[in-house]
Amino acid sequence: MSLEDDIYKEIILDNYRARKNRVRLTDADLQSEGANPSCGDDVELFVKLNGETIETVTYEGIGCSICCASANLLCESLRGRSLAEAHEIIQRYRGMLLEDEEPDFPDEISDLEAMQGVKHYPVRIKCALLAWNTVRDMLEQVSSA
Amino acid sequence: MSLEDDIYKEIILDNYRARKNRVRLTDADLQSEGANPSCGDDVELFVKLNGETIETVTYEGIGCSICCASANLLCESLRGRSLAEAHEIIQRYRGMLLEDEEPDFPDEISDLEAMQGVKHYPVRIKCALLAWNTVRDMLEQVSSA
Amino acid sequence: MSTTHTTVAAGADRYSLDVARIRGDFPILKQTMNGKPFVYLDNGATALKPEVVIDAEAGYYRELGANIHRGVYQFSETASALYDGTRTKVAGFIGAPDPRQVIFTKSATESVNLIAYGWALKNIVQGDEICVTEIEHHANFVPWQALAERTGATLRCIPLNPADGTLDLTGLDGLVNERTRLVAITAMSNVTGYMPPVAPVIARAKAVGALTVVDGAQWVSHSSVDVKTLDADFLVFSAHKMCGPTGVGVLYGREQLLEEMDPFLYGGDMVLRVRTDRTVFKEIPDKFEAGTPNIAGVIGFGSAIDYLLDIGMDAIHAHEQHLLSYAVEQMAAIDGVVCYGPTDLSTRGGILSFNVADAHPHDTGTILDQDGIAVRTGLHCAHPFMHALGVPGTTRASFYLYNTREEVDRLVQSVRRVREIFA
Amino acid sequence: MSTTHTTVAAGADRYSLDVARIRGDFPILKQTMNGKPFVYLDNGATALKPEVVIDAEAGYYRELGANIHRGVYQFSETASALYDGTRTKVAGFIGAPDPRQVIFTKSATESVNLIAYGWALKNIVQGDEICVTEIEHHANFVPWQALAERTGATLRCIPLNPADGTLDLTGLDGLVNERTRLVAITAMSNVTGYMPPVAPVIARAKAVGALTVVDGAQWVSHSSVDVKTLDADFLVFSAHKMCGPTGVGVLYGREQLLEEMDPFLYGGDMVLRVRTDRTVFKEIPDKFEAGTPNIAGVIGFGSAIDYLLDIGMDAIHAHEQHLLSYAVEQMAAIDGVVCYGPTDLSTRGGILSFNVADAHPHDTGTILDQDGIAVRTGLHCAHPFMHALGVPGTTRASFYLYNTREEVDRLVQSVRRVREIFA
Ligand SMILES: Cc1ncc(COP(=O)(O)O)c(C=O)c1O
Ligand SMILES: Cc1ncc(COP(=O)(O)O)c(C=O)c1O
Repeated sequence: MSLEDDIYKEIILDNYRARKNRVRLTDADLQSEGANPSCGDDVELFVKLNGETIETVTYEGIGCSICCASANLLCESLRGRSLAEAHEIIQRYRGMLLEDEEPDFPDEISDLEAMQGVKHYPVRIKCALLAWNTVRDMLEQVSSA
Repeated sequence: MSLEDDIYKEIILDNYRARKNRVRLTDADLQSEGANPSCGDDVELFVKLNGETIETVTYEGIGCSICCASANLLCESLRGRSLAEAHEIIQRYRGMLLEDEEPDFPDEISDLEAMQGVKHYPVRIKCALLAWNTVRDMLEQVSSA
Repeated sequence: MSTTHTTVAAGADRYSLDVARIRGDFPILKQTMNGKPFVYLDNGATALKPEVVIDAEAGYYRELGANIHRGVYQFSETASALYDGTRTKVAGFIGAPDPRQVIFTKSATESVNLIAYGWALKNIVQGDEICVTEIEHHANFVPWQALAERTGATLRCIPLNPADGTLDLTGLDGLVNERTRLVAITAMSNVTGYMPPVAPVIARAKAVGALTVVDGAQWVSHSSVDVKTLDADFLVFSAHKMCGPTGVGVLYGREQLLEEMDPFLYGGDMVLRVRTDRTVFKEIPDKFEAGTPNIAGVIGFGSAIDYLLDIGMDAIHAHEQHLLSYAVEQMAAIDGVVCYGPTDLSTRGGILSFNVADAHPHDTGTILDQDGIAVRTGLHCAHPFMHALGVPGTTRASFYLYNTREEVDRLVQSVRRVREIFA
Repeated sequence: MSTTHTTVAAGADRYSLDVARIRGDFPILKQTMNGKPFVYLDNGATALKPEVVIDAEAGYYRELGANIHRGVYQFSETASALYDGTRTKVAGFIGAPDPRQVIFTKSATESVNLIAYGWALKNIVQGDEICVTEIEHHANFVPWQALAERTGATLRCIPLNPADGTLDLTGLDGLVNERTRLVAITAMSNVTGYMPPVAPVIARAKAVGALTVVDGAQWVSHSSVDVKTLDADFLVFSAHKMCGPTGVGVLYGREQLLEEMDPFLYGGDMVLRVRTDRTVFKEIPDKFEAGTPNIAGVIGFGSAIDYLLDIGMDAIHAHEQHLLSYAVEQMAAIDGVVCYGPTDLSTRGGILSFNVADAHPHDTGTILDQDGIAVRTGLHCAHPFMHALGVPGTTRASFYLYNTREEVDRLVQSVRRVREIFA
């Protein structure tokens, strides 16, 4: 178990540095902020819907590599999905980190599996979940509305 | 060192039981209350002056044997004394208990020496001093007035 | 007399606990005091600590050392997990639905004050009433008295029935009425071990919409407790009276109430976001735990709970009742000894307050001390109670899981000596 | 570069302390973390405890066990003497004229809140002003912010000068003016170790008749302190940051002020006489110490003070300064590392906050953790400070008497690894 193999691998660092999804949506339908006060992670998520479909997701804020990489992966993975698909992906992602479930994502978003190594660093799991929990709560509001 | 030799000797128990000085003076010149909250000792002292002389001292209240015996001995020892003499006796009494000084009281009040054994029971020293500290503070007020 | 004595002595076999083994867990029981084997009968003041608790505290300092909820490094994470693990244990111990309902304070006393400042100061106004009882420990009396004074509320007091040592509930409906906002009552007196009927008092409080604060400082350490059955809004107690370290108290509260309350202490670790112009607080329980807590103490408390659960609270209670009835019987045989509290021992925990004829409690205490026996003497932080009893204090022997019949015998022997000296 | 490096390395001989011997006193320093020898650089959060302190706490439980200020028996008396003995030691440690000016709380955080509830809540009204600084720890910020909100007072803030990391005192006379009732300032920042000039701030406060609260949580553990020279009304600090147990804080106060103040927590042990209609409180310090205190913790704190005094606070301070300048120099040599705080190291205690280029502090912390090094990362309970600095957090290494140059080397080496990963 080495840091570079587990969490600081290329794919995570690339997603950490990516800027494309790191933008404020001015016409977002949903918008919500999540924070981990113990480490200072603080992200805001923006979702634009088109009926039952997520047209786009972006984020803004400050956070560590795990937090930002996971947010970027989230944006990439949920864009264009139906609410039901998004719900399913979020569930699998959480299961991978919290329940030790084998990840089993569609090929086009198999990059998500890169986050699996975070499991070995219990302190960092909450970083990997911050954006995902925030978006889950946002989408739940639409479903229940 | 046995309890009966040190503190529960006849002379102390007699002074504890004595009722003569245990009375409220309605025409007291000085009157003051002292309390040891940790054990519940609570005594009130009454002093009647005649010029520079203590005509009489009495006490009332509740307290343990050491507290009451010492209060009774106080009343017996200070009655009829000048303020200066009283001051001197109080000093010696405190010195005996606090500074390990050899007691050296006038013959007629040598009963005070019975209190010496309390020294070996540090918790009880404050019982033996309650009435005496209260009366000292009362008399200081007259002297300084 | 001798018959009774024999019968009871045979009862030693009926110990509900393996007391010999338990005594081995408490290093202090090997001490002597004033040259005599140490007999500790001051459990109402604080309980002794088993080796496992002492080791848990020391172990934190020796192996982790770190502050909690702050570091990303392993030792800090482990310490945080142990600290929060105690919260879960405490919740389990008292049957709280959610660990977030367990707030760590420094003492039962602080817990009561937290309610007073965090809820009552904001919600109680002039003309309101607060109801307490005459048998409260100062910790559940003075904060309410002070609050009443500060807010202009009226303090009412459920009286003692001095004849039988119970609470007199005949006037309950008047004392707890539609103006009453809060009712504070102990579940077990620290003076007589009396466990008053809290159920009707809580029921009446609920009927008029008043909050209820139950002082469990004595009760929780000596009985099986279930807060769902109790159905009070708040329960307070202290770790040190239940084999845990000093400096740790608990406030249990109804979830919604805790969430609605203002914070009490402000500072680090209880805020989500602070700017110079506004601050967002964390959720419960963090909202109420500002600053570095007593980490070692809380971790040690976790071990104390494991220890007590392992032995069983019902067995501990039964053991204390056994010792209490033995002691009451023995004391009754000494001429001039007066015991306080209800004669129905089933309504009491293992506490026995008494006086010996002419001897002031302080004198009794000194004589017992010389015999190696630790008891508490005086007013027991319950001045209104003592005032109602009309005594200048009592001597209090209080039992716990490690006490024995032989220790009661030594107490009785020493009390006989008091009687002789003050004959 | 190599010349400087050699010079400083030779400086190891110049340790003002016998660090090898000191390290032997701290059992935890024999531990490993993540398989590496444990390097503890999180002293700003809490200090490690020497064996003598752990033993003093355990010793109380093993040999005394009793509650204080209550029993007439020997063990209780001895415990009371030890507890109050710590008060005398603390008074001596900070140069307080009278031990009664030392109040034991559970933390520096509680101490600040005690002032807020006991003095400020009664004396501060709408239109009044409270002045704090932008570099405060939340413990000396949020209570005043909350109080201002509750009373309608205005909170003013002495700003940070982000350029050089010092306090900007140019506007002092406006910020502390005739409406100001209280000024709260830290004597040493927990983020940068910066020790701001408190003297002019206290002088200005006195000139306008405002009370002064000095946060000594970092300062008292790292310097020789004399409250007479400081001349503030209140000083607060925590035992756990100075080798003492968790769960013990100190409030030092001006005698007359403490006497005039309302009590804070109400309960047992702080009252002289309680009746259902009125209560008489005890004198200081008892008035402020309701309930069973953290007896074991306070006794252990006494040993911590003896331990620190034996080594000498000036020598400890010199040692930290030595490590700080060595660390600053080493870090400066790493490309992409930014250090915070004044460059004049003589104005700082042994705390170094930094960031490594692209790496978030949390990432830095994880990498250091894997190398066995404990540091703190994040916002350090000082959100306004971090906000003024404009950073999302920092990594903080903080030194104490047992740290070595070799540990600084390991820190530097690990930071280089962070740099590589996030290159
Ligand atoms: C400067 C400063 N003030 C106050 C505190 C609060 O101390 P405690 O958490 O012990 O109450 C701290 C500790 O984090 C601190 O560093
Ligand atoms: C019935 C009761 N309530 C409250 C308290 C206060 O507990 P603590 O001193 O731990 O705050 C005590 C302990 O003395 C008690 O016996």
